[in-house]
Amino acid sequence: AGCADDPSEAGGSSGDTIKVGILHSLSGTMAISEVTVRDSELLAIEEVNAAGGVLGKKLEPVVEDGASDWPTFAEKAQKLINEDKVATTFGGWTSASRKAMLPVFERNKALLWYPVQYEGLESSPYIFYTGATTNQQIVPALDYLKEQGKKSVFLVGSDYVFPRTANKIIKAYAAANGMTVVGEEYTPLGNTEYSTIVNKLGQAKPDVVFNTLNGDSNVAFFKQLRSGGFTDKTMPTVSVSVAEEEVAGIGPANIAGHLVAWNYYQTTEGATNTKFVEAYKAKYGATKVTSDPMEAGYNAVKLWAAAATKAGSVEVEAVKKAAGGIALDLPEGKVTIDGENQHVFKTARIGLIQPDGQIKEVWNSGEPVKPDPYLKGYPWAAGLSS
Amino acid sequence: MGTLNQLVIGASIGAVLLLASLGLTFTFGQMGVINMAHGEFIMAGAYTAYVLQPVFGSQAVVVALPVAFAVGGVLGLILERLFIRRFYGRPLDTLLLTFGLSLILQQVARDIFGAPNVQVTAPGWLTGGLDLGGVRMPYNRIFILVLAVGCVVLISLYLSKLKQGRRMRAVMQNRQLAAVSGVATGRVDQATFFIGSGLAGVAGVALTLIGPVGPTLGSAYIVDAFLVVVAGGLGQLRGAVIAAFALGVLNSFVEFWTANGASFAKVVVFAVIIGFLQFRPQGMFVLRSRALT
Amino acid sequence: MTLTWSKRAAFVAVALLLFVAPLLFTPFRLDLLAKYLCYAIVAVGIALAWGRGGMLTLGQGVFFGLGGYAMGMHLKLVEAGPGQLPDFMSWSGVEQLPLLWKPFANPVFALVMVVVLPVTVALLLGLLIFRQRVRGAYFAVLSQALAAAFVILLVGQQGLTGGTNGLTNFQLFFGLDLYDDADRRILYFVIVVVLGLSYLAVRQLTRSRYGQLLVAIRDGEDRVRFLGYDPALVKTLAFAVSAGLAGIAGALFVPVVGLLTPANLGVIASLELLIGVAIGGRYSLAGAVGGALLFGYAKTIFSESWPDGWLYVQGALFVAVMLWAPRGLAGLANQLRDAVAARRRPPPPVPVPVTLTPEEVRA
Amino acid sequence: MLEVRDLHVSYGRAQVLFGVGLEAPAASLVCLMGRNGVGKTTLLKAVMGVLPARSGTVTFDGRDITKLKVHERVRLGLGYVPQGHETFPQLTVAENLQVARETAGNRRAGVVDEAFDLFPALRGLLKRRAGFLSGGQQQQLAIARALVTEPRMLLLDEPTEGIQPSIVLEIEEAIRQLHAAGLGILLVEQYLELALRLADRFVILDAGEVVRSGPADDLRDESVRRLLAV
Amino acid sequence: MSALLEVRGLNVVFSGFHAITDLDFTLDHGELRFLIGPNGAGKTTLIDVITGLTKPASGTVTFGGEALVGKREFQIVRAGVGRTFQTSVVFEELTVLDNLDLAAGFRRRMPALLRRRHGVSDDVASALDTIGLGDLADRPAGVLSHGQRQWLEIGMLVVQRPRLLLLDEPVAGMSRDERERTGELLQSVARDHTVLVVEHDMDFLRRFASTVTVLHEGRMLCEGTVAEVQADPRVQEVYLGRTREELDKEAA
Ligand SMILES: Nc1ncnc2c1ncn2[C@@H]1O[C@H](COP(=O)(O)OP(=O)(O)OP(=O)(O)O)[C@@H](O)[C@H]1O
Ligand SMILES: Nc1ncnc2c1ncn2[C@@H]1O[C@H](COP(=O)(O)OP(=O)(O)OP(=O)(O)O)[C@@H](O)[C@H]1O
Ligand SMILES: NC(N)=O
Ligand SMILES: [Mg+2]
Ligand SMILES: [Mg+2]
Repeated sequence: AGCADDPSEAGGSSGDTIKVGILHSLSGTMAISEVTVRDSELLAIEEVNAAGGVLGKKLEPVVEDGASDWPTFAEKAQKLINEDKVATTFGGWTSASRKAMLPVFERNKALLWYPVQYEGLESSPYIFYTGATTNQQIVPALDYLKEQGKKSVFLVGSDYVFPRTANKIIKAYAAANGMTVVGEEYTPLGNTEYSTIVNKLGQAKPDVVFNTLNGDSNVAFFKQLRSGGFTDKTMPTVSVSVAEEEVAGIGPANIAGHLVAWNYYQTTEGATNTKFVEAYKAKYGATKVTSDPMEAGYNAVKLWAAAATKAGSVEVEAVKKAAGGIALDLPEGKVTIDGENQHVFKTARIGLIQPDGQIKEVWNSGEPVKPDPYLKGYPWAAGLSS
Repeated sequence: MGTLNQLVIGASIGAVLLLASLGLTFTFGQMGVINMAHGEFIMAGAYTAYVLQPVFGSQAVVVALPVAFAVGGVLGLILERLFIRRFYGRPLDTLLLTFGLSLILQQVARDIFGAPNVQVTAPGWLTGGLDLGGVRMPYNRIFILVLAVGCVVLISLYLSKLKQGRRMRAVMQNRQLAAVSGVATGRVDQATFFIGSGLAGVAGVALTLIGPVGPTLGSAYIVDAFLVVVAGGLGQLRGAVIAAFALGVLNSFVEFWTANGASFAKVVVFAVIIGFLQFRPQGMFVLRSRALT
Repeated sequence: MTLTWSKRAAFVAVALLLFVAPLLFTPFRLDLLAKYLCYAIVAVGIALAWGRGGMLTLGQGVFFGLGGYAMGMHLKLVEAGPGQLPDFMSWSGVEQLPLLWKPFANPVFALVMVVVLPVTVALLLGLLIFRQRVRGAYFAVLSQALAAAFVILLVGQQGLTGGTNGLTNFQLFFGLDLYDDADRRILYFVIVVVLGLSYLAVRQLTRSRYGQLLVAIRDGEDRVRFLGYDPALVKTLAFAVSAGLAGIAGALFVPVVGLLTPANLGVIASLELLIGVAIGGRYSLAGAVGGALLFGYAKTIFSESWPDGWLYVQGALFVAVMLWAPRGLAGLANQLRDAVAARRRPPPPVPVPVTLTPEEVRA
Repeated sequence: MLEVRDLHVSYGRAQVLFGVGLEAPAASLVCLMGRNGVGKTTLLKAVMGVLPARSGTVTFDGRDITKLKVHERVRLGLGYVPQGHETFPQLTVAENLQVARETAGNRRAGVVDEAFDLFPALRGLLKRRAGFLSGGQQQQLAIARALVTEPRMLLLDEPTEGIQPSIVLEIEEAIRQLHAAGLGILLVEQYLELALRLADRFVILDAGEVVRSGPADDLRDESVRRLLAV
Repeated sequence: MSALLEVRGLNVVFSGFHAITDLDFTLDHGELRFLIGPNGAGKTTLIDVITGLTKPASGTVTFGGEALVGKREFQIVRAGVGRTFQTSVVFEELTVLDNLDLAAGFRRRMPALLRRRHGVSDDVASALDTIGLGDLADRPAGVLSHGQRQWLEIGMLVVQRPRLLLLDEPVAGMSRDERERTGELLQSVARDHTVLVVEHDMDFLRRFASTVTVLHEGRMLCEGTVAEVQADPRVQEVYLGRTREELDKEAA
């Protein structure tokens, strides 16, 4: 048996196609979110192929199901690398799945493109992060809240690494910026009973709730917040994992008027986005919506294709080297890869949920923010990345 | 004030648990079928409300109650006819069988309705809540509570007053004797499974008011639902009612008094149940018999 | 006599096959096989507790996890190096190594705990539960709730357990380099040997008088009481043995898979451990082992070749097995023999020994 | 009325009945005899449809009922008291009887009272759960349950087992009366004397085959009795 | 001091129903005692109390100087009390032989338990012979008929060598010859054991009993020889009924 099968040699480009891996949860609790990302990645691949492919070869997606189960993500990643010899992989949503895949990619010196906003404090040489890191989403959101005069914050999150780390950052920010954290609650992923937390919110009466719940739980949380008698006026919230897709599931009536923080909305202006939304609806149905993680997944495919083209090879080290500085016009605007930490420059956007389920931008950072996963540029965050 | 509120919240959590587990007192409690697909019948009920929405608008939830009962019931009936009837007396085998079916049903839902959550709009009269001097009970929770109590009343009437109910209990206790007493056991099995599964459908409609509607909706409730039925004493309606509300209140208080409570509450509830079974090994309500096993 | 002969031959054949497997498989496939073999070790225990003792444990993942975490904690500490914190602790804001972790730096302690932790929990739980004559469906549901509660506990203590991420990222396993394929092959052989020993030990147990006692308790617990035995004790013992095996399997799983998360021991994972046994045949140890391997393999293959719809296939597999081979594949042979014996008409449903009568479910 | 022809029955691989034939004319009382384990219970179960017949036919009232479901046979008029005091353990005594009365098609309210006349002890137990009754009480209930279905032909599998002597006498009397009133009876009974007093005809099974049958008087024959000895 | 079993002031109440009331009952060493009484008199309940299956509301049960109430079932068996059940329960998956072996084995220590059964111990072999199931020794007990199961149960009891045997209707469902054989077996067992038999079969009683205790509605009705008891009008009234001869006489 060959332990010499260095995937970078095979490079997934044998024959006249290039295999690329797509690894998301198609079953289990996370399927709700991740299936749409897979769809947008497949759309991007289709577009790349229509434009002639990469280095004259068509991309051939190999889709695997991570099944909302982190070890399965690791196993399937290994399979894509060792058996299918894919040139690169696009995949993951939860940070837990990324943490599970990370050693696999590092050990095999293979590439992963991870498309979801996350908690930062990480920079693997074998991962490209096309979603926001904290200084492109959470920190701007906090700045915005501070500007709005919000003084007390209640933290509600799912119980795993992203919300816990995000909240750690929020607490550090609050301490340095004269805000107080009046409560912090975690519920298991998939939890759907929020009446007690709603009761606690009612007692704590915070100026704003910072919501890092992920997946299904958001639906239950907002429905129960609403029927608990709270509106966007009496209990404003800002969410960092609620996008158009989730709004549809929650029911716009239950969440309209609340804030979210992302880098992209379906309503984001620009010809590229109009084309993206149209193409997506044409492929998957007119009632479908697009969202930030979907866009980031779409971007990932485009960015990798550009890097490989520039490198003249799909070989991992070559792509990595070529990637730095690549800038594309993508649905959210101009996106540039930061060669140093393999994150991308992204424009931060605060949005207000509309009664029709769309999200209206109410603030943006003006220009793409340089990614700073370790928050080195923020003095208040000095103690965080120990 | 918070404490009083928690009592109300506990009752409403209890009502949800009860509704989710009522059907199991039939299929599990009476028939001994460990139906892991029960959760998927709940899901089917929820999607029924979703499907009716374009026609009935926000009143879909009300229209959906009887329809979901029928949908759940028919699904259950199909399951019973095709599979379960070969498995009476082998509850543990039904567990594996129905687990397989629940995987399939989830995937079916995903293929029909898509993986993302859908939403069901609550009727206007269910938004808002009742303020009882600072204690707030959302109308939709009151609705669920009333629904659960209504179902319990109907079921207990069925079981104790109607000959169909008596027949059902007879079949479950001694199938062969029931047959030689002239009971068409197959028909009774179908009726029992229909009702149990139908109740799951009703529960599904109610759950659309408070939580997500997606392919995995049911699996979120299944473990708790079984726990309620067991803690109540299998097949004991009274026990299930008490167990559901006790667990609901316990849950809400643990969650209230501990930081990071939601995680902790389940653990405490489990410990309490183990402790409780030390005193009452066969659930809250015990059906003893002199027979040896 | 011939039967034992052919069985022995089969055992040898399977053992040989397992030993030449590294020559046949790519390292990736060999890893998968090693993982299935870990499940097979659990299956041996389940066949004892469930097949023989009638204890349908829907929470076997808990013991798997206890063993796995004991091992994982040790490996994590080795990884971090002396005096250092495991990676997830630093990102969870833990600044000092928790007391609970300290002894696991010692490899001997960790190895002992791999068995002692699950066995102790099983003993305690078994005595509490079986003494109260909780059995059948009650036991099944309780053990399922145990798995659910355990997962939530682990997830809720991120600083201590890694939360839902679990423990990931190990390179060294008692001197073996887990990034090296040759070393991984050694690990594979270790697992094969452990499985073989487990199989033989449990086989001896089931054939002993104790094994018969266990079957007797399964079929008539109250009656056994009146024969002068304490069924609670007998059952607890079998339960503890199965827990110990699950613990060992969990400990081996960690280096093979390279991570351990609460999802590996939750309700679904526990059910899947059981389903392998059901597919193979719970009344036969060899069947249970085969079933676990087959189930693991099937799950991988289905999900690889049909990622969008593999749940259909997997679900259909359970249904088919339960419908046509209720005693598992191992029982299928007997069923076929019966069918041939009754040439003219399909035989009446074979009275399958039930672990539970409907009566028992209620009473 | 009841006719069994060339009946073969097996449990899985183990065949128990090998071509049994039997005839119970209307209003006759046939006693089915044989040592332990020869297949008496098996035969009754096959007649009721509780066990499937591998081959052979069962005819009732000139109608082939071999393929009918159990409850259909009951509704045609077959009644059965299984061996070993079978009841619905969690139902009360009253409910036990009610279930049988409601399902057999007949709605005559008097049947339950008639059963109580035969077993007056049951009256005082109406509200008790059957599973808590003593063995003999359960057996009384079991017979009453079968009578309430108003059969035209009654299959009794060791009905007096576990019942106190005075009530055994009453059961004997009741069987005599029911028989006199035209009820056909197929009786499995270990008390030879009782059988002798009641039966018109007898059938002796051995190892799953009929080895002897004839009028009741033949039972006094020594060669017949030897068939029953161990 | 020769009493082996002493029941004093026993009361058993099931949710308000008094199954046994103020019962005093004594068994001496080596006795073969019959216990009769109407259906529901409390005979099985008395055995249930002695063997720990039912907890009494009040009263004591002393066996060889040891108090039994409050002990767990298997401890009572270990103290030397064995019983059969009105409805026989055998282990259907185990062979007849293994059923007997299991019954014989409760005194074995763990190491012996963990070994396989090799051969057949003398006790088991003789019990197998006694109960006449030699042909079926290697068949699973599940295939036994009703009567065969009764035999197996008696065999399982005998191999346990208890000091006190409690038999609940051991000959129900047996043919006359089999009853005869069982009676003889009981007599031989009673030579070195104490035996309490519950039976409704009066022929059997007349043939094998010496002392008889009669229970009625949870109380002791009378105690005496078979003849005494049979002659007692109260016993005739509540239990025996009028025999055929008497009825015939009456009719005449
Ligand atoms: N479930 C079963 N599986 C296999 N064999 C069985 C089963 N039940 C009964 N048998 C076998 O069938 C034969 C006939 O049993 P059956 O119960 O009909 O006897 P019986 O004549 O009624 O005896 P008894 O007088 O003891 O009640 C017995 O030898 C028994 O071994
Ligand atoms: N667990 C119980 N709950 C309620 N009543 C019970 C219970 N056990 C026994 N009884 C009642 O107690 C009385 C005595 O029952 P027991 O079984 O001791 O009678 P028995 O003398 O053995 O009668 P038989 O000769 O019919 O076997 C009966 O009336 C019975 O219904
Ligand atoms: N990165 C997240 N949302 O888990
Ligand atoms: Mg019989
Ligand atoms: Mg009795």
